[in-house]
Order: sequence, then C-alpha cells, then structure tokens
Amino acid sequence: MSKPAVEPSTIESAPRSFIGRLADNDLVASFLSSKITVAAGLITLILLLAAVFAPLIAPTNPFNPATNFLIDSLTPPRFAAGGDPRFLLGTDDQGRDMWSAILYGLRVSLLIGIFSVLFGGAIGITLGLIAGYTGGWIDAIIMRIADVQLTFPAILIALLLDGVAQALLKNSNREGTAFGVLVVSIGLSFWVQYARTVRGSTMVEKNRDYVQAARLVGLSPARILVRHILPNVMGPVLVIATINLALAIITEATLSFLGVGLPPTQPSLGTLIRIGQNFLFSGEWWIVTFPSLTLAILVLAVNLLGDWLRDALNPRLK
Amino acid sequence: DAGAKTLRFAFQGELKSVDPYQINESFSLSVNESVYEGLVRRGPDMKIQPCLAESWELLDPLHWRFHLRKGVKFHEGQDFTADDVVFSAARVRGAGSDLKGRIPADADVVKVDDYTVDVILKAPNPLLINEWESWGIFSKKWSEEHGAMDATAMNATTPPYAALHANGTGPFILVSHEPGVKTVWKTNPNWWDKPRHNLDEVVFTPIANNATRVAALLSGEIDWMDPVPLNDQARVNANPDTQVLAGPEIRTIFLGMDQFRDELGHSNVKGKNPFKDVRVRKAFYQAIDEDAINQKVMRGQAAPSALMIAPSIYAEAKDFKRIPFDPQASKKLLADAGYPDGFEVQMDCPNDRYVNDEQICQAVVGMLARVGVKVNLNAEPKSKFFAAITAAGGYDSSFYLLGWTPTTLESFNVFQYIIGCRDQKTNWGGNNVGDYCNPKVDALAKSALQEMDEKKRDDIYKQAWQISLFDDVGYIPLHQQALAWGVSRKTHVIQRPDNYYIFAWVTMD
Amino acid sequence: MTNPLLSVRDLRVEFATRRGPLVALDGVSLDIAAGEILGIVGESGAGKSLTGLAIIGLLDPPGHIAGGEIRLDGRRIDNLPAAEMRKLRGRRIGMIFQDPLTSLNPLLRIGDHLVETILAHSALTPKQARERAIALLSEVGIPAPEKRIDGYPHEFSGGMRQRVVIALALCGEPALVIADEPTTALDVSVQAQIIAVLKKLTRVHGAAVMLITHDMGVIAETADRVAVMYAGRIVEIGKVSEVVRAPLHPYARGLMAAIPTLEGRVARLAQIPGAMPRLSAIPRGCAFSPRCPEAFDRCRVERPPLLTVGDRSAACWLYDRGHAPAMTTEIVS
Amino acid sequence: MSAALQLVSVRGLKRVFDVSRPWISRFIDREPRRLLRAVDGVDFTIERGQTFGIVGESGSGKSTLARMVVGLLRPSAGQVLIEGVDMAATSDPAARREVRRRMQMIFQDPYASLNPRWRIGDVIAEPLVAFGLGAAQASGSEKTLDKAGIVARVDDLLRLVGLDPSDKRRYPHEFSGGQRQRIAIARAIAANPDFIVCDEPTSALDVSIQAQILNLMRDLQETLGLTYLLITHNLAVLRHMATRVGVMYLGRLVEIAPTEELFAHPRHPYTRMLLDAVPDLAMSGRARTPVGGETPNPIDPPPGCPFHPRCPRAIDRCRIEAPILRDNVACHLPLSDSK
Amino acid sequence: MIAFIIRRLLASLGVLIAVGLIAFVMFRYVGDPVNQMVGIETPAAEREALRQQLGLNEPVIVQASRFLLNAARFDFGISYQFRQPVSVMIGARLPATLELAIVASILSLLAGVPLGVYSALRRDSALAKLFQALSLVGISLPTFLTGILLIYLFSVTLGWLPSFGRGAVVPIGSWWTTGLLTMSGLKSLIMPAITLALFQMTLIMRLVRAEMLEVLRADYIRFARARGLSERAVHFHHALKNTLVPVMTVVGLQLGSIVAFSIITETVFAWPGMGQLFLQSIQNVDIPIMAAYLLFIAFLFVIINLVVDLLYVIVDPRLRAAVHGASG
Ligand SMILES: Nc1ncnc2c1ncn2[C@@H]1O[C@H](COP(=O)(O)OP(=O)(O)OP(=O)(O)O)[C@@H](O)[C@H]1O
Ligand SMILES: Nc1ncnc2c1ncn2[C@@H]1O[C@H](COP(=O)(O)OP(=O)(O)OP(=O)(O)O)[C@@H](O)[C@H]1O
Ligand SMILES: [Mg+2]
Ligand SMILES: [Mg+2]
Repeated sequence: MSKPAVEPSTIESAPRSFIGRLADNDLVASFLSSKITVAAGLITLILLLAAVFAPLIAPTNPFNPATNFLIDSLTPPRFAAGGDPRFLLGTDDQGRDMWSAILYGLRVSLLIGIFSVLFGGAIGITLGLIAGYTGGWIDAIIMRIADVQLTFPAILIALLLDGVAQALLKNSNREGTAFGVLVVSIGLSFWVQYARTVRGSTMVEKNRDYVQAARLVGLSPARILVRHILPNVMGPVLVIATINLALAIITEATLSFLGVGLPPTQPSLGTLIRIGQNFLFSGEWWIVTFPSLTLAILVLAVNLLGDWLRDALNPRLK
Repeated sequence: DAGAKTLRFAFQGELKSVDPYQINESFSLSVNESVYEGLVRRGPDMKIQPCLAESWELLDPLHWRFHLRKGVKFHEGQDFTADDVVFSAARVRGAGSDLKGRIPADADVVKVDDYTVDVILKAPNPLLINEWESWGIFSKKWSEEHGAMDATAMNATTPPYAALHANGTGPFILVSHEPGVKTVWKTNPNWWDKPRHNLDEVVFTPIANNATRVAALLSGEIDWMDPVPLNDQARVNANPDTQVLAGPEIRTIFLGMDQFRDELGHSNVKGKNPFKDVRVRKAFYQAIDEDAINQKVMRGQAAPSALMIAPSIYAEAKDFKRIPFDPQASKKLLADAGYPDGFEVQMDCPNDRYVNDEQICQAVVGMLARVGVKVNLNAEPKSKFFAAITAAGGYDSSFYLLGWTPTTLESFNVFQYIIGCRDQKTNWGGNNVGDYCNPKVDALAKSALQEMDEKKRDDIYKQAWQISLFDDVGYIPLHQQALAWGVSRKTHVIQRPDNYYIFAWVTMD
Repeated sequence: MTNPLLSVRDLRVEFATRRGPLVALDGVSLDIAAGEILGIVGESGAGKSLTGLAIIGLLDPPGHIAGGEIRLDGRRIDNLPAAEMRKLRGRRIGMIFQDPLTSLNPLLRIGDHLVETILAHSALTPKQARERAIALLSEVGIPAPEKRIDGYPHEFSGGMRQRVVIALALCGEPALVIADEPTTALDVSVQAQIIAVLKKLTRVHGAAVMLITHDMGVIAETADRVAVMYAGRIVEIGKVSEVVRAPLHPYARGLMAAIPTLEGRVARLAQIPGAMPRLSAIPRGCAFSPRCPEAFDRCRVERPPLLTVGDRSAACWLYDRGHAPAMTTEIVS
Repeated sequence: MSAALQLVSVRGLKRVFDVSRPWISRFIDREPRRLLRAVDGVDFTIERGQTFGIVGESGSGKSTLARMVVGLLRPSAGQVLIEGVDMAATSDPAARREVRRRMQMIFQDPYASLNPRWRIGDVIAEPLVAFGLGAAQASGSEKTLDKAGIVARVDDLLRLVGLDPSDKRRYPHEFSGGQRQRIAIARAIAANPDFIVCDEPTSALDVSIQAQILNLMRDLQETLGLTYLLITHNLAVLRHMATRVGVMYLGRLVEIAPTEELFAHPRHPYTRMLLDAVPDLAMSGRARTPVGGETPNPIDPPPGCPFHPRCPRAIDRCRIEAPILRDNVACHLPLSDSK
Repeated sequence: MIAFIIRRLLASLGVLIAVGLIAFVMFRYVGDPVNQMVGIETPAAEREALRQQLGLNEPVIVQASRFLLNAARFDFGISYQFRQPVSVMIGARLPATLELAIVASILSLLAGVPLGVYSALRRDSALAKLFQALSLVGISLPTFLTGILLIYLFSVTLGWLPSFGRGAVVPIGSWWTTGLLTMSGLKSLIMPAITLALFQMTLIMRLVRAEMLEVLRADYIRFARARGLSERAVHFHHALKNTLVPVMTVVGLQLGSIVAFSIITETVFAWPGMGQLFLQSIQNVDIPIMAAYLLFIAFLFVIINLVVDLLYVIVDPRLRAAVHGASG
C-alpha cells in the first residue's frame, strides 16, 4: 500500500451536536428566517396536534349519536347572546357541539388529505419511476394513461366512483365506503402530477453517473430505482405533496357539496361547511363560520409551508 | 309593454318535459296543468270540480258518463271534442306513458257523441276520477299532425315533438321550453273559463341550490319559489318584500323496517330478523321523539302524524294519537325481545328528496342510539336511494325513511302501495319496501273499494289503520312535512296541500 | 501604465449570509490599459467571475461591493446609480459569459438579439441596425451572415454561438470587454478560432480585454499581463512571459508545475497538497499558507499585501525585504 | 504483443443510435430513418498494466465507447473481451458477475458520480456488498460478508486514496471536487478490479487538483497493477499518463500509436491538427494554426474520409473513399509517407 | 407539421376511446336510470320492459361499442330524462359553459400574470408578499362557499348583481347564444366568472412567479443586462416571453379543470351550462348525457392539448426544428 498521496482531508471532522447541525441546516434556517413560515408551521402543528388528540380535547364525541341531544341544537356560541356554557362554539342542527365537531372534522379532513396524497403519490411515484427509467413503449403507455386520467378531474371521478363503489360494496355501509371513495378519487386525480414530475427527474437522474456506477456493480433496476433514484427525486414530490394536501382537503369539501362527501354522522370540515351553508341566511352563523375558518386557516398554513418548501428546495432561488 | 305582468317562478328541480304523460312526478304534472286540462280539476279546497267535462254521472258502478264542455278550443285553434278525450285516454295508457294507472287498462273509453264520453269499467272504482286532473287532454288532430301519438317511447331515435311543444286548452300557452334552463308561458286570451289571475307571462327557472334560490327571492329577482328551506324561513319573513307561505303538506314521512327477510341484509344480528318481532318495532317507535324532530329539525313546521295519511284528506285522523315517546318503555321492549344491549342496523335515507330528510334521519340515529340501537346512516342522493329500495333494487334496505303522497288524496292509495302485502303480478304493495304484511288489512282495504259511501269507507280504513299502525306497528309514521313557498309580497298565490302550482290563481300587484 | 482605462483598487465583494458577511473578494487591485489583454487565472471559486461581474455591476444579490473603488477612464463607476450604470453596460463595458449555449435567448432570432442591442446603443433605424448586425457577424467570422442572421440560437454550433455572443458584446463598441471563460466549453480547435477573434478585437478596435480563464495555456498565448487569483485575492500580477516562466508566488509556482505539458513525460507531476479553502474558512494571514511549502510563522498571522517585485507584484511575505529568508529571494533575481 | 498479455481486446465495436423522428412523421415527410453512428467499428487491445489513452473532440464517441467497454451500453456490433471472455455472450451469471467485478469506471463529473443522499462510507461499501466481498483481502477469506470486514475495508480504501476514515460518515456535498473524485476512485477499486475505464477523470477539476488525481491514479496503477482505459480531450494529460494512444474522430479511431511516437510523429492530419491546437504554455513561439470548421454533424457525416472537409491535405480520393485503419493509421496520405 | 398533428390526433383518438370505455363501464354502477324515468308507482314489469327497450340488459361491451360507434357520428342518443337528443342538449348548454370558462380564464390570466410578474420582479417587497398571501386566501375556501358568500353580498345585501342564471342572451348564428352582448348578460357573468377564476388566478399567479424567478436567473438574462438593455426590455421582452411558454401548458390543462369546476359554479349560480346538466344527469342517472359530457370534456382536453402543443411549436423555435425535422 502506497503512502497516501496527500494528507487526510482538511475538513473539520469533530462531530457536532444534533442541535448544532440543525441550526446549521439551510432548510431549518430558511424556515426560521421567515415569520410567516414559522407562523404557518406552528399553526399546522397545532392543528395536527388538535386533530391527533381530538378525543382528549373535545368535550364530547360528535361521532357518537347517543351524546347529541336534539334539544341542544342551534345553541349559539358560549360568548354570544343565548349561548350555553357547555358549548364553546355553539351547536349545530343536531345538537352537536361545534367545537368537538370541528376537532373531529379536522381529524377526518387531514386523514383524507394525507391518505389521498399518499395514495396518489404511491401510484404516481411508482409509475413515474418506471416510465422514466424504462422509457420506450412502457413509458408511452403510462403517459397515455396519464392523459386519459387528466380528462377526469377529481370531481368527475368522485361522482362516478361513488356510484361504482356503492354498487360493488353493497353490503358495507356508506360511512365506510365514503372515506375510501374520497381517498381514491382525490388520489387518482393527483397521481399524474407525481408521475410526470418523477418521470422527468428520473430521466435526468438515471443518466447521472452515480446510477451508472450502481449499474456497474450489477444492481437490479428495482434496487437502483428504490435505493438510488427515489431519494433523489423526492424533493419536488414533497412540494407537490404539501400543496396537494391542501388541495385534497378543499376538494373533499367541494365534493361534500355535491353530495359525495362524508356522511353527516361523521363529518369532515367540508361536510360541516356543507351543512353550515344552509344556515347562512338564517342567523345561525356559527355553524358555517367556525368550520370555514378552521379550514381556511389549515389550508392557508399548509399552502404557505408548501410555498416555503418549494423555494427552499429550489437551489436556484437561494 | 310596461304594464305586462310577468310571474317569475323558481323550483329546486327542473321541468323534464312539457308532455304531462311522460313522467308521473307531481312537479311536472302540476306545472303542465296550466297548459293541458283534464276532464276534472281540483279547487283551492282540493274539491273536485268540473273542467273539460261539465258534468258526469254514474250510470251504474261500472259505467261512468261524462258530458263535455262545448266551445272549448285548443291553443292552436282545434275544437275540443269527444274524439280528443278518447284519443287521450288511449295515449295515457299507451307506450311511453308514465300515467298508465290513471285509467284501468281494461276500461273502455267510448265516444257517445261529440260531447259525451262513456267509461266502462270491469270493476267498480269510486276513486276513478280522483287523479284525473293530471290527465290532460291532447288534441287528436295536433298529435297526429306532429307524430306525437305516443308519449315518447324511451328508445325513440328521434326527439318527441310533444316534449318540447304543447297544445292544450288551459289558461296558459307554452311559448318556449329549454329543458332544464327556462320555460316561458303566456296567457291564453281565448280560455273558456274566466281567469282569476292577472298575469301576462310566466317564466320558470330551475334553481337547484337552496341558498341561491333564497337569495334570488330576497333580491327580488323572482316572485315565487319552492321550497324555502326551513332554516331560511325566518330570514324570508324578516325581509319586508317577501314572505313564506307555510302549511302542512299531504306527504307523510315515515320509517319502514324490513319484515320480510329471515335475516336482515344490513345488521349485526345474524340468523334472525329482529324486525319480525312487533316488540322491536314498537321499541323503535317509542324511542323516537317526533316532537323534538318537529321542533328542532322541522322548526315546528311539520305536523306530527299518527297515521300515514294527512288529516286534511282523512276526516277520522283526529281519532288517532301517536304511540307515546318513551325511551324507558322502548328499552324494556327491546330487552323483552331479547336485545337488552340493542343491535346494529343500517338506515337508508335520501338526502335530497324530502324536507330535511337527512337531518331527520340523523336525529333518529341519535334517538335510537340512546336506547342502545346502533344505526349506521346511509344517506344518499335520491337516484341511488330509490335504485336500492325499489323492486328493481330488490327492496334492499333493512331500515329506511320514505315519504308518500297518496295522489288520489285518499287512504286506499296508501294501503295499495305501501301497506299491502307485496304481490309482483298486480303491483299490489309495490312500494311496501319492508313488506309489512297482514292479510286482514289487505282484505279491509279491498273491501273499502267496493264501498261507495264515503263515511262507511272511512270507517273501514279506521280499522285497517288501527291494525297496521298500532297493533302491528308495521310502519313508524313521523309527520306530514311542511310546505313552504316563498313569495314576494306583491304576488298572491293560493297554496294547496298537494303542493300544486296553479298559475291560473296567481295575481300580482 | 500611466493612464489605465480601468482601474480597480482594493475591491471587496461580500455576500450577506445569515452567518454574517462572506468575503468573496478581498483587496483586489488591478489596471487595464486600452488595447491590452489582461488575463485572470485561478482555480474554480477563486473569484475570477466575481471580479468581472463587480466591474460591470451585475453582482446578484446578496452579493455586493463592500469596499474599494472601480474607475473607468478615471470616473468612479462602482457607486453609480442603476440607471447610470446601465448606460455604461454594453457601450463602455461589454461582457461575454462562459456558456455560449445558455447566453442567448432560445426564443429569439440571432438578428433580434443584435438589432435590439444595437438600437439600445445608437440612434440607427432598424434597417441600418440590421445592416450593422450583419457587418458585426461577418467581423467575428460567421460565414454568410446575411443568411444566418435570421437563424435561431439552437441552429448554431457552440463555436458559432460564442462568436455571436462576442458580436453582441461588440454592438455598443465598448472600450473594455470582460470575457469570462469564453473558450472553456469549446473544443481545442475551436478555442483557437475564438482566441483569434478576441485578439483581433484589441488590435482593430483598440479595446481592452479582461480575459478570465483557468487555462494557463490560453493566457500564455493571448494575454499581455496576467493576474493569478487565489481565494478571492490576487496573489501575483505581472507580464505573462515572466509569470509563466518564473512565477514568484508559491501558489503560482505550484500551479505552473502541476500542469502536464506536451514536452515530455515526467515521473510525477508536482502537486500542491490540499485544496483551496472555502470562503467561510479562509485562514487568518495568507490564504495559501496551509498549503504552502514555504510558509513561515508570519504567513499564518498576517496577510501579505501585494508587494512590488521588479515590474511584477506578488502577495507573499517572501518578498518583503525585511523578513524574507535569504534563500528564497534568489528566485527573484 | 502476445495474446496472454492482452487484458482487454475490443473488436469491431459499433454503436448506432436511432435518432429518427416518430415513424408517422417520417412516413408523411417521406424521410428515412436517421441513424447516428456514435462509434463506428473500433478495434484495439490493451495490455495488462498499461494505460491506453483515447483522445478526441467532443462528440467523437469517446464516452459511448467507454460505456460499451464496461457493459453499461449494449454494442450494436462487435465484442469486448476481458481475457478472452465476452461478458455479453456469457450466459453464466456467476461468470458475468466476475467479469463485471474485474472492471470498473471513473466518471467525469465528480459532482454527479456520487449519490448525494448516501454517506460516502455506504457509497464505497456498495460494490463490496454487491459482489459479496466482505473481508479485507489480507484476511484471505473472500466471499464472507461481514460488517466489520466491510468497515475495515472501507477505511483502508479511504486511506488508500488519501482521505481520512472518519470521513465515511459524511455526505458528498461536504467534499470538494477533488475529494469526490478520490471517493469515486475508492469505490472503483473497492472490488479489486483489474481494469478501470476513466472517462475524463480530471476535466472537471482544477489543474492543481488534477495533478493530485493523476498522481493518485499512477500510484494505484503501480501498487495494484491496474490497467486503465483513459479517455480525455486533453493531450497533455494523455502524454503524461498513457502508454499507447488512440485518436478518435467521428466515431472512428483514426490513429493508434505508442505515446512517444504519436507526439513526436503524428501521422494522421487530424492528430497533427490537434497537437497544433494545444495552447503553447512553454511560450516557445510555436504558432497555433487555427483549423477552419468544426466537427461535422455525426448524423450525416461527410462522405469519404470524415475529416476531409477540414483537412488541408485532402485529395479527391478522400472525398469518396473512407480510409480504413491500416498500419495503425486511417488516412490515404499519412503524414509520415509524405515526409 | 402535418405529421405532428396527425400523430397527436391519433394519440388523442386513443384517449377518447379509452375515456368513452371507462366512462361507460362506470355508468353501470351509478344507479338505475329506469328508476328516474318513471314515477315511484310504476310496476316492476313495466320497468323491466323499459330496461329491455333501452338495451340496458345487454352486456356492457355491446352497449359501450354501440355508444362509441354512434358517438363517432355525433349521435349520443336521447336523454332519458328530457327525451331530447343529447347532442342538441349539450349544444344548447355549450355556449353558456364555454363563455363562462373562457371569461374566467381570461380573467384569471389578466389578473394572474401581472400579479405573478410583479411578485417575481419585486420578490422581497411587502406588496408582493401580500399578493402571495392574499392569493392563497382565494383557494382556502371551497368554491361553493365563496360563490354563496358573493351572492349574499352582491345580490342580497347590495342588490348590484343578479344571483342566478345567465341574464338575457342573444343568438349568434343558428346555434350559439351569448350573454356578452346584453347588460343583464354581462352582469350575470361577473360573479360566476370571478368564482370560477379565483382558483385559476392563484395558480397562474404562483406559476408565473415561480417560472419568472427561474428565468430571471438564466444566463441569457444576465447577458441581456450586460449588453445594456433596459430593465423593461430585459423583463418583458426576454424574461416574460420565456416565462409564458411553460405557463401556456398549465393554463391549457387548467381549462379542462375550469370546465370541470364549473359544475359547482354553475350549480351555485344556476348557470344553465353543461356542468349543471351533467350534475343533473348524474342525479337522474341519465347515462347518455353523462357519457356525452365526459366525451366532450375529453375532446376539449385533447383539442386544448393539441393547440397548446402547436402554440409551443410556434413559440419555441427549438421544437419547430424538431417537428420539421430540419437538422443542423
Ligand atoms: N450567491 C453567492 N452566495 C455565496 N457565495 C457565492 C455566491 N456566488 C458566488 N459565491 C462564491 O464566490 C466565490 C467566487 O466565485 P466566482 O464565480 O467568482 O469563482 P470563479 O473564480 O469564477 O470560479 P469558476 O472557475 O468556477 O467560474 C466562490 O467561492 C463562490 O462560492
Ligand atoms: N443515448 C444517445 N442517444 C442518441 N445519441 C447519443 C446518445 N448518446 C450519445 N449520443 C451521440 O453520440 C455521439 C457521441 O457521443 P459521446 O458522448 O460518446 O461523445 P464524447 O466523445 O464522449 O463527447 P464529450 O467529449 O462531449 O463527452 C454524440 O453525437 C452524441 O450526441
Ligand atoms: Mg467563473
Ligand atoms: Mg464524453
């Protein structure tokens, strides 16, 4: 063994603490540098926690019909005239505590958002990786399928799929199928975006020398895709995912308006708004205002995070 | 011209066709009545009045004679004669018609002379003309000229003329019909009757979205609309220019239970059907606080009902009281029936058909939950709901909410379609989704049809109601739903409990 | 050099970062006379491009000039308002960038680029501008310019495009052209053609050229004088022939020795150990001291200024008369 | 040149890229298929322990050739034999793997050749894991895949290329270009290959770093007995590194000669032109003779000798007949003949 | 160029056929049309007969291929609900929807592009940040709620704008009607168009901003500056042009989703367009209308795609070369 040609690298090698590295991280720093982003992050976090711990925070379980008394219905919020101390944000037409309903609804909306993004992402990323890596006719077929998919926006898919699902799953109840239908139809409307992005990045990455090096040691394409390429195409995917999360939550609300949302017994924020909009003229403003506000804040915060992520992950915008 | 009075009318659904035979749906029937008149019509008090028939007599229980009005002309100028009635009687029972039931298939409609028509029945039917106001008379000549002999056959390859054009004898003449967009009528200056209205033109627009429809009324863009959502009634009344005309409708909302299957299709109870046990049905009944539903969900606008027919069309309804709301009794009944911890069942419910249908179901779910029954609510649009629960869908429901308007305005219709034991061939009990079946009730109902005396008929019905709804608890009636029209204060309309929109009675300031 | 066209004194360029300012150029001083080609060499990241950008006033934020001054014809230009500076660009100072593939707007015709630029700098009519554009194209050696002028950038090869870029830089007849690695992306054979065009430029138009490159060979062949940069500083500046033959600064010496030549095979190339420090970790004292075989204590604490050695300058304490070890001074003589 | 000494032998290697437009477009515009002959019949051999250099302008097919030699790209025709074994023709997977293990590649761009998401320890260990080479070769027990063995070997390799073993936990972006190239070299030699293809290993590096890498490559060649195929467009680098040189032009080798000979007496006019075009650092006053024109479009190369449009010596025959490589030069009028 | 178009059309045809098939298979499960065609009292036997007449009992593939064959002749059958030829119905609703969608697109472009350009050019200014944040508010509420709130404000409270319908329309030619030529038509268009445009505007604005920021960093922009071009020329001649090329595709694709989203807008504003028709047809299981609508959307999408691609070719000389096959 020959003497090293040069002395060992001059990079400082003392390992630093986790916090130290965190503070040094560009992503974290850019996050902390914008007040709006920090606020959006905090709000998202709070809403996430509220959703996760809804059963602990909420005074009642709005999904349990036995605890909603019709007698209590249409009570104004605690702080408004005629309010009842039991109901912080008032009750809806079923006597459901709005505060609890919002907490649980948030949970449902977020779940729908997350699952549909995961669903769309999983399909899109897989197909995108395959199309980008293999190319040729497989690529052509996948991209044509994507074209077909694009002609079916989420609204159309949901309207159609809702019928299909209920016909196929005749014996399961709607409360069960609605969630699946929403996740699938919203997710389906997303996958093309992931597929196109991932395909593009994959076509770039696959010609990178590190992939060639991996091929040289005889790794299988699947392994190369998963271990080497996938981590490197996740950046833009993450950005799309964030923005789609917000979009999915809004889409669910919209679908609820068209009657293919979640059942009113297990309302999401969208369902609450759909129900609440019937009270726009009637003076029971709290039924629509609070869920809408929560939804708007959630969507806004998530979108702002997406914005930040987009800028932060784009090296050219630094 | 400036003084022209235009009535701007909006409804939540669209007018599918201007051919009244095409669909047996009360909105389309009622609106088309302004163009096509029947031999009879109903007044504001729901009483049957002469219309194109000046009078009629019952020669014997099987033989009806109608004397037609003379000097009546169709909108396009044709004279109205017995030929048109015979033609229309054939058309209404012909291909593509959805009103086939208006005249028994085996009845003969015979021209006696130009202004006399006989109807010869195979079986007596005192209720023959109860639904005849919706069976408007077509001009034979016009129909032949335009190939509108049939209400359109479904598989037609050319568009039916009569679905877009109309030629009746009524107070209004169709000007244009853009399906699902807008329909315009103008006054018939040559109408045989003296108009009560002072309109020149009627414009109908469908506005499906509740909030938009209310907004359009509030902002004065429309004069009359239906329905006003219960929530918005206070707002409409608070507006100085608009008001709500509310009243009980004759449609009864009720709950049905599957008493047919040996095991429920949508329940966790296996191997048996709890609804076959009258105690369970009664327990459900007593678990439901209809007063609360009326107060909260219906905002006090509905009429809680002990029967499945409205008091306005059944005189003896006042003798019946609902089985009292009593959760304790309910729990006990369930325990007695072997379900001390309740059970789980799916409830099917439309969410765009009846007034606050989904909310009623939700309330029911909550109330049943409190006696231990876990109800999974399956609320869906009417297209899917009806697809599942009708005969075509295999009556696929274990527990459901439904509404029924007896179009004959008479109890028999309810027994025939809803309470009677299901019979494929005769379509008896055709809408008895849960197949509640008691032959005694059927026998009573059928015997009523033989009874020409109204009072005696009502007594027979009384027995039948007692057995079906109180002894057997075959159904759980809830209420007659509220009727709520929104009108501008300058528009004066007459509201009938069957929710018919009669343009000919409207006056505007 | 009594009356330099361009004179840069103690130029300092910083990047504002969240960890404080990053000094990318520190005390850069140089002069260029009319008709002269000044070469700037140095490793990647040494600050060559920044020097050029600072002079033409196109530093991208957060980069900015933090000190020193730049004079063109004796007039200070580093603190001009944006509008004034824009008037100088193209007309007094032109710049050519490294990558001919990306320097042209792919959606516009070659002619559009040229005419637009000519019109921005003169009172010609569009028709005259077009004629001038054709003349410029033929001047930089594009065959059949009247045909090619309506072509799009992608229809040109790399070498051709670089010529177009040069023509564009010449539209306003600038007195100073900053050429940032104009030949790096090109093949050797084409490189020679481009160099010839640049040389002609100084001869015919009397323009001064600041030629930025990392290829010593190109400098040796083209430039009159050369500045060697290291870590944001000029370490040596002087006549090309002298710097190439007998570099003063240990870095320059190492650099020259590390270049393999055609002249014959050596057993091993001389190599400078280590790598240029990152801007955030430039050592105190001489930036080269950690890699310098001849560094002594002072080098590690005190930063050497550019010291005049004959008609050259070098930023190295070896040439500070008072402190230099006697032995190394001999190299100079 | 005895066959026993030949480690690598390349025979009639060709690679054609189909760069046609979609069939329907071609059909309508009545246009033939467009083929790009990136490598068009290349033959050479490399002896064990030697460095074979290939030089040529951009687009002449150097990288394509390199990728075919290591098996990243399937040749359209021809063979690559490693000690007589053709990897493409071997059906036995174990044998294929063995051939694959014996050759590795170093890439041009040090920034793209390392997966940015991987720690460099993992990067270097990957071939070891893939080829099942756990233990350091010193222990003698090959094919045992144990973690400690891999770690030890990675440390050795890092030291061998002049890095510190503690660097293995870092990510590529924390290294400079030269250091990355060292890491890439460490990965390339991890599986004890005999033969390394280097595609412009230093052209992205500064001269001072280039010297380090070239020296390292030389050192490794001496200690490990490596054989190199070195691709570059820098004649000086070639002069410094190669034992024999092939000159490529538009997909063909136009001249092959031992290094000294090539530089002293170039025989092909193109070689001559390349040599003339190198800037004269020694400032010997040698005038650069800019050659007119640029490399022709490889999709429709000129008929006859592809170099003839730029060749000062071209005769009519050159315009019609493509010369074949005879006597190690592909020219109708080689320079030495005329001299 | 012709070859390019033909190739695209062939691919499009495939897309159309696929959409037709998928749509048709799905309809099987949307509900039973017969239920909606007759009243609830109609007996089962009659329903069965009707089903037979409509061919609903045949295998899906038979129904689907019959549908596609007819569709190729622009014959989409007769609406189950309205008894009108579907092509006529869609034709009658088409102007309303297209007018709404196009006005909304123009609106979103008119607002989105300048806002995007501004917030890219003045990336760090307070106003740009405000635009960024405000634009998000537009997409933070579901469309239907925005629409109803607008109605509440402008129709009910202020009484400025009509709450529903299309106002007075005038016919142009034999089959087009427009509301753009009457005062009431224009007034009716304002709120639905804004509601529909809001989402797109946000999207376009953010896209333009992102693209522009990228383009502003391109070498040719820097070189344009170095040549002494004015900021205006640099921003609007060079940067904007290059920015709009990718924006074009997205805007094109979005037109498809504008039409889809018009389902909600049309429902809220009782706008007599295709979206409303489609929603009604779903509620009524009016299969011929549903199928024709989906095919129409696919067709629209395909056409837009083609136009966008052609525009690309026209705008971007590099693609032009690829399409023409010119080399060198
Ligand atoms: N926006 C920036 N932020 C921080 N540092 C920067 C920025 N732009 C350039 N630098 C740093 O400034 C230094 C000088 O860069 P410059 O581009 O002048 O180098 P160069 O000598 O031209 O190198 P090359 O030969 O690679 O072009 C580099 O270390 C670079 O990292
Ligand atoms: N996958 C491919 N498809 C089509 N053409 C290709 C492909 N790969 C390479 N080519 C073409 O083949 C020719 C040779 O390319 P190659 O990369 O081998 O050249 P090179 O000599 O390595 O050039 P450089 O010095 O620029 O790296 C070029 O014209 C290139 O455009
Ligand atoms: Mg540079
Ligand atoms: Mg290459």
